[in-house]
Amino acid sequence: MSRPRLAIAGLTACSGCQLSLLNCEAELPLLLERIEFQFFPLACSPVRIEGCYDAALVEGCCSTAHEAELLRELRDHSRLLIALGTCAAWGGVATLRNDTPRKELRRQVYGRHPLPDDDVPRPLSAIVKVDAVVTGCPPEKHELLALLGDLLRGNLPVRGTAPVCTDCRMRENLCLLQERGMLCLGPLTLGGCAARCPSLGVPCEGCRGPAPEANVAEALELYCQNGFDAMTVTGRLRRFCPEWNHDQRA
Amino acid sequence: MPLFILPQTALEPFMERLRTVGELHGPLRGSDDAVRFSFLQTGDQPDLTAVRSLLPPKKYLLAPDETILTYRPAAGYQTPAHETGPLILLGVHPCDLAAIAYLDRQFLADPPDPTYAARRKRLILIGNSCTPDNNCSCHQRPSALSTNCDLFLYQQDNGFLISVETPHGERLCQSLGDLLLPAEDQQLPPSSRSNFGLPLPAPSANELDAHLPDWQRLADHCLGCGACSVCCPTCSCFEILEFGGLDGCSAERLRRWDNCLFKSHSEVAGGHSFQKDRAQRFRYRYRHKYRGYGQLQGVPSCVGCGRCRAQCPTGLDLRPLAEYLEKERP
Amino acid sequence: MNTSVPLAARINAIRHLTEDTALFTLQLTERPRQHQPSPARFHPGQFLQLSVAGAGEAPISYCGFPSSDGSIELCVRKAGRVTAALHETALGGQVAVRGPFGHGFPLEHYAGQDVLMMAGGLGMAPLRSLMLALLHQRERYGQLTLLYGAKAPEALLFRHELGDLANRKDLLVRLAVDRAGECPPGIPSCRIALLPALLEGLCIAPDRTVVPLCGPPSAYRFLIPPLLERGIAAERIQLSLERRMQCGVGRCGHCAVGTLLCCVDGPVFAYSMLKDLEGAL
Amino acid sequence: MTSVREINQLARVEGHGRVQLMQQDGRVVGARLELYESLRLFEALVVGRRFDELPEIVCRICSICSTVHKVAALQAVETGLGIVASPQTVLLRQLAVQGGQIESHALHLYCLALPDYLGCGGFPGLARLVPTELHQGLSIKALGNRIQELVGGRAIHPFNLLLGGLGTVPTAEQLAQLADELLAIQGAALATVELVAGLQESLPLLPALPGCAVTGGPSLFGDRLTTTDGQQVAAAGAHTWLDEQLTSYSHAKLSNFGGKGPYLAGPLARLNLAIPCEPAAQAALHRFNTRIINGTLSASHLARAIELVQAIERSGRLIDELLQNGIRPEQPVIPEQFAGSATALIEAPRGLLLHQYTFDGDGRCTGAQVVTPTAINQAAMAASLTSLVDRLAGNSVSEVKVQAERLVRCFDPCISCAVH
Ligand SMILES: Cc1cc2nc3c(=O)[nH]c(=O)nc-3n(C[C@H](O)[C@H](O)[C@H](O)COP(=O)(O)OP(=O)(O)OC[C@H]3O[C@@H](n4cnc5c(N)ncnc54)[C@H](O)[C@@H]3O)c2cc1C
Ligand code: SF4
Ligand code: SF4
Ligand code: SF4
Repeated sequence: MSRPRLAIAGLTACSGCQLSLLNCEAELPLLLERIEFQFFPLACSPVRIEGCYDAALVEGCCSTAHEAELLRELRDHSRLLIALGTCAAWGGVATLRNDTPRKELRRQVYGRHPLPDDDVPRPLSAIVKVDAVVTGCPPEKHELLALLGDLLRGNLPVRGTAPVCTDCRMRENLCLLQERGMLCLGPLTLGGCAARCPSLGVPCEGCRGPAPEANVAEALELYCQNGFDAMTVTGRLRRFCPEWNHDQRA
Repeated sequence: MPLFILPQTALEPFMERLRTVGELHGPLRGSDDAVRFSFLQTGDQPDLTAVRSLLPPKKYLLAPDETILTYRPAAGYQTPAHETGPLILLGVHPCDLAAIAYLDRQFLADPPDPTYAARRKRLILIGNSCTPDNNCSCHQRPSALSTNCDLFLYQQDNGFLISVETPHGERLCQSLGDLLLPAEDQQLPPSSRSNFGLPLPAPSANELDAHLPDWQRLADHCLGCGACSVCCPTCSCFEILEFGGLDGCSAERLRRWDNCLFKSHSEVAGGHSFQKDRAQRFRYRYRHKYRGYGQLQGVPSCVGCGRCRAQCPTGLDLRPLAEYLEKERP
Repeated sequence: MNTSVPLAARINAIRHLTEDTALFTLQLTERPRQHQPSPARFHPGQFLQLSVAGAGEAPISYCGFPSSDGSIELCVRKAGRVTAALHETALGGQVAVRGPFGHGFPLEHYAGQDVLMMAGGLGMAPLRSLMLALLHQRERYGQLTLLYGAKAPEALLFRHELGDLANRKDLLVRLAVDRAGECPPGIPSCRIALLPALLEGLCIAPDRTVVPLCGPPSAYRFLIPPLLERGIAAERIQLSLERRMQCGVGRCGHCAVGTLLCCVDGPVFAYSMLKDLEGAL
Repeated sequence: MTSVREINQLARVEGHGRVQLMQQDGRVVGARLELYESLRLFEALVVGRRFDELPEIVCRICSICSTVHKVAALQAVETGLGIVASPQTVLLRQLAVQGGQIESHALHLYCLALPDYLGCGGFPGLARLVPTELHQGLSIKALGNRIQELVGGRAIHPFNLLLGGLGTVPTAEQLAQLADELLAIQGAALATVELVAGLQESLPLLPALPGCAVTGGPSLFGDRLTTTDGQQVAAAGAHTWLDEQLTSYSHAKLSNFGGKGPYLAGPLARLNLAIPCEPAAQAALHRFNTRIINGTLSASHLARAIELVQAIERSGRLIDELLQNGIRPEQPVIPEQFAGSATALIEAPRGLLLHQYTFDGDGRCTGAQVVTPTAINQAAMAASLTSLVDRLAGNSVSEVKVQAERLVRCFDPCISCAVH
């Protein structure tokens, strides 16, 4: 079996998705036998895009012309392009205030200091064709390994649709929304994390992005009944994904 | 069917004796006040008066996530080894017992499911009577209280009246002999559940009327969170997933609980879905729960445990609809 | 009968039929285990579950004639994870199969009947199996007709066989395509038309004709009414349904067709069973 | 004629940066570090957010340092709103931060820096050349992650660390298990010190700069900033002291230290400020005293290795203390006031980290400042690059490039943190 050649790159992000890969300490030696990490600036030098990659795993959202260029270059050089993590898939925290003009935000941090123009941060799919998505902030180890297992075989990962609540009930947790009146985004968030947070009594903050079949309208009503004001709820929803359809009943 | 009395004071030694027979599990109240079927260590006090556990005992037969096949190039696909040795479930309510009977009909029918069959084989069931609450609807699906268990404990003032239901239960009682008192002239409480699992008459045409506004009303409120199916003792839809090992050749095949209220449940390659709107899926769920499908068509699968109602974040309830439709039937 | 463990099989031949579809000939390399039926013994219209290790399993119809040597023909279109992985597997590579599953076409009721086979697209795969069985005992049946439609001439499956079939005196073959293209050699008529149009001018005796029908889910809605108009009774129309299917034995719950299960009650159903069943067609 | 050659982008560092080498008549005459990471503008993103959301958002500044960012933010918010976390919570947070220190140092030493000394490009090369050492490094790193997971719920972006407490307190059994693992890994940590001490250094010896670090609390914690040249600044005054300036070439603000800089942050600075050491770390420090105290920049890897020993010992010590006190499930403390402002200082793996927030009467954030170690180190990096270029006068551009990149890695820069 030939070793797939991978490119792993980060755009506007915290490097957490790439680090998650390096956090597979037990599996790294085996991965090295099976996979060629051809382009991986975080962990390997030199940094050079060369030849063709079987897949490019791209972390982060795209927020500058330079990044868009890199992204297109990776797309051109790769058979598959995979959005790694919530920023790449949905925009993530960097898009938290996409409704405020960038200029205004920049002024808050850098004053009137001239800086090169940047764009409104956007998910990868706004720029290039994305073949598969692995969400999570950061993604789960088992999902990364499943992705690599699939790439080894030239497959794309199977995408789940069940929300975090399904995972949560499977773990036999007491529901934080229902029983503790907490603002848990489990019903709206794509599962696959084994309901990490609610399992420790912490409400889901929605780090994996929207579940495709989420009944957003109904959930908003329910949060409202539980005493949360619209501003708090929308603020929460947008922490990881700027675009929600509040009327969606799927 | 012999009857015995187990005094409340003998419960502890009774459990200790059971532990010598097999791994003892029962309903345990956690620090969060929720009840779960869990391993009972010496000293753990099962909550035998709790109305319902979060997950039903189906988790002992069909795990939420389980490997059903492993693949190695030389050996091909193989079923994984199953645990053996008896596992005793203490304190299973009649609804949950009926649910296990239903699952048995589904998973032990020819060809039996190997994983289920192996798990079922090691299970010793000790039933327990209970006091239903507002969410329960067991009275609608009457069956003998003690259906499908080895021993059944009827709660009494100072202990339990035990009925022996199977030869297995009888052997168990023999080994417990010194802890039990003979139940002289005690009578079993009258059972209101006499025909669970029997086919119902064919559905009337209007029951399936797609245009009942109720379907859409229910569907609008459904969050699609999946809680109802996860916690239902007879919901057993599963999806199958295969993961390739990092060695490039081995693989593992998993099955995981699925939910008929998800659109993906009926989606085929290319994204065509046969149950596109949630209202349609609701009706489908209703029909499965109250009408049965497949080989068990006509056999309702709702045992009235009330979990789906108790655990639905928006308080959805199929019951009024079911009652309404039941009345409509000639 | 235990059908839960896939048995190893080798890909003995691959024949590319169209851009995305190929005919795979498999040979079982593992003997059925105890109480396990042989996946190589089947009735036309039944299906098996095909596994490609690391990718998963997909239901695929038998498309050949049951042979005694244990070989299995499958016609598979690259549609997703499993089917793509199959197409990536080289000649001689290992896959695994379990089955057979479901009910096939009720051949026992076809004796002495005219059989009007209608296939759309990939629906030709199970119908080929049926056709081979009918031709094998040709004398038992009345008139045999195959109406087969595809997107374009290039998309017609089994082009290498269609010519010979069309030349047979004991089988009438009519082909329809949505748009023009290069017709297979030896095929006199490859009309640009929709499949039901091929019924025009056919002489059908409704009370001794059975219609095995197989096409994409969306096709049935416009394939069936013309047949009913010709006076063919609903019981005489037998269609093979496609549903999402995982276990093959009626447990995973995905393939429900109303209150029936496609995998155990089907995949071949008489139209009379389906016509009042919501969500069936 | 002047021309510019770039190292674009720097590899084996977190984030996006480059070094520009100014060339004149074929000789490198100057160098400039440019951190061009794209802006996320966290300090603006959090404005208007409720106090309890801040730590959850700002920990996403960086993954390698997410635990320490989270703890810094929690401390700043708590101080601002008058929340006093329980002693148990305080100890558990310290443990999580030590876990982060272990993970980060092991990652840097074994995966990012070591390849420089073995002449390979990264961990794939290490797996070939020194599989045993790589395995050793990865097991240390894994343990650092397990600590963060147990306390924080996840190795990256630890959600279980909440305002006023924890979601779920780990059990005594889990902690005891961890203590055993820590004990078992100590040998590997000591071996790391030997490994790093024995590496053949090819970088020119550049003098270390004066250092700054947090002091006044347990290891990595404190309430003031201290410098090796004897200054002390209370947390509240630290942001002013650091005096962040904007440059035309870097997206990270540059600390100007009131014109008195540059100062070095990080392991070398910490050890020079004699931040309390556990016995084995103390012994190691003692042994390599001459290399560390007022030592050269390239000793930073050795300092990091000694800190690895320290963090492992310290974690064990913290667990002992926790177990001795008895583990109790606790509910997070809830604030009673919603207005306030505060600054928290903490030592991140790469050095001093500052979080400063102000809240209005509804508990909504009206202002935020985050100063990270790499931003602080920027000036020191620039100064050392200049000295490096001086030292290497006459060498080929490609040689200068190699050494410049190595020099940058001595600082273990974390550019996402610097440009946040
Ligand atoms: C009875 C029957 C007979 C079939 N016969 C053939 C045949 O002869 N040749 C052929 O090419 N195709 C046939 N199909 C369709 C074929 O099964 C699907 O195209 C195939 O499952 C796609 O699997 P995949 O993993 O490649 O696609 P994916 O889209 O990656 O599949 C994703 C998941 O959905 C499920 N799934 C998706 N589509 C279907 C589907 N249509 N039916 C069942 N499960 C699905 C798969 O099990 C898988 O788990 C048949 C389907 C059925 C139900
Ligand atoms: S706690 Fe949250 S994730 Fe879990 S079931 Fe309740 S709403 Fe869903
Ligand atoms: S529970 Fe929610 S916030 Fe936590 S990991 Fe899962 S998706 Fe992310
Ligand atoms: S449908 Fe609801 S009440 Fe009926 S058995 Fe399932 S969970 Fe219990």
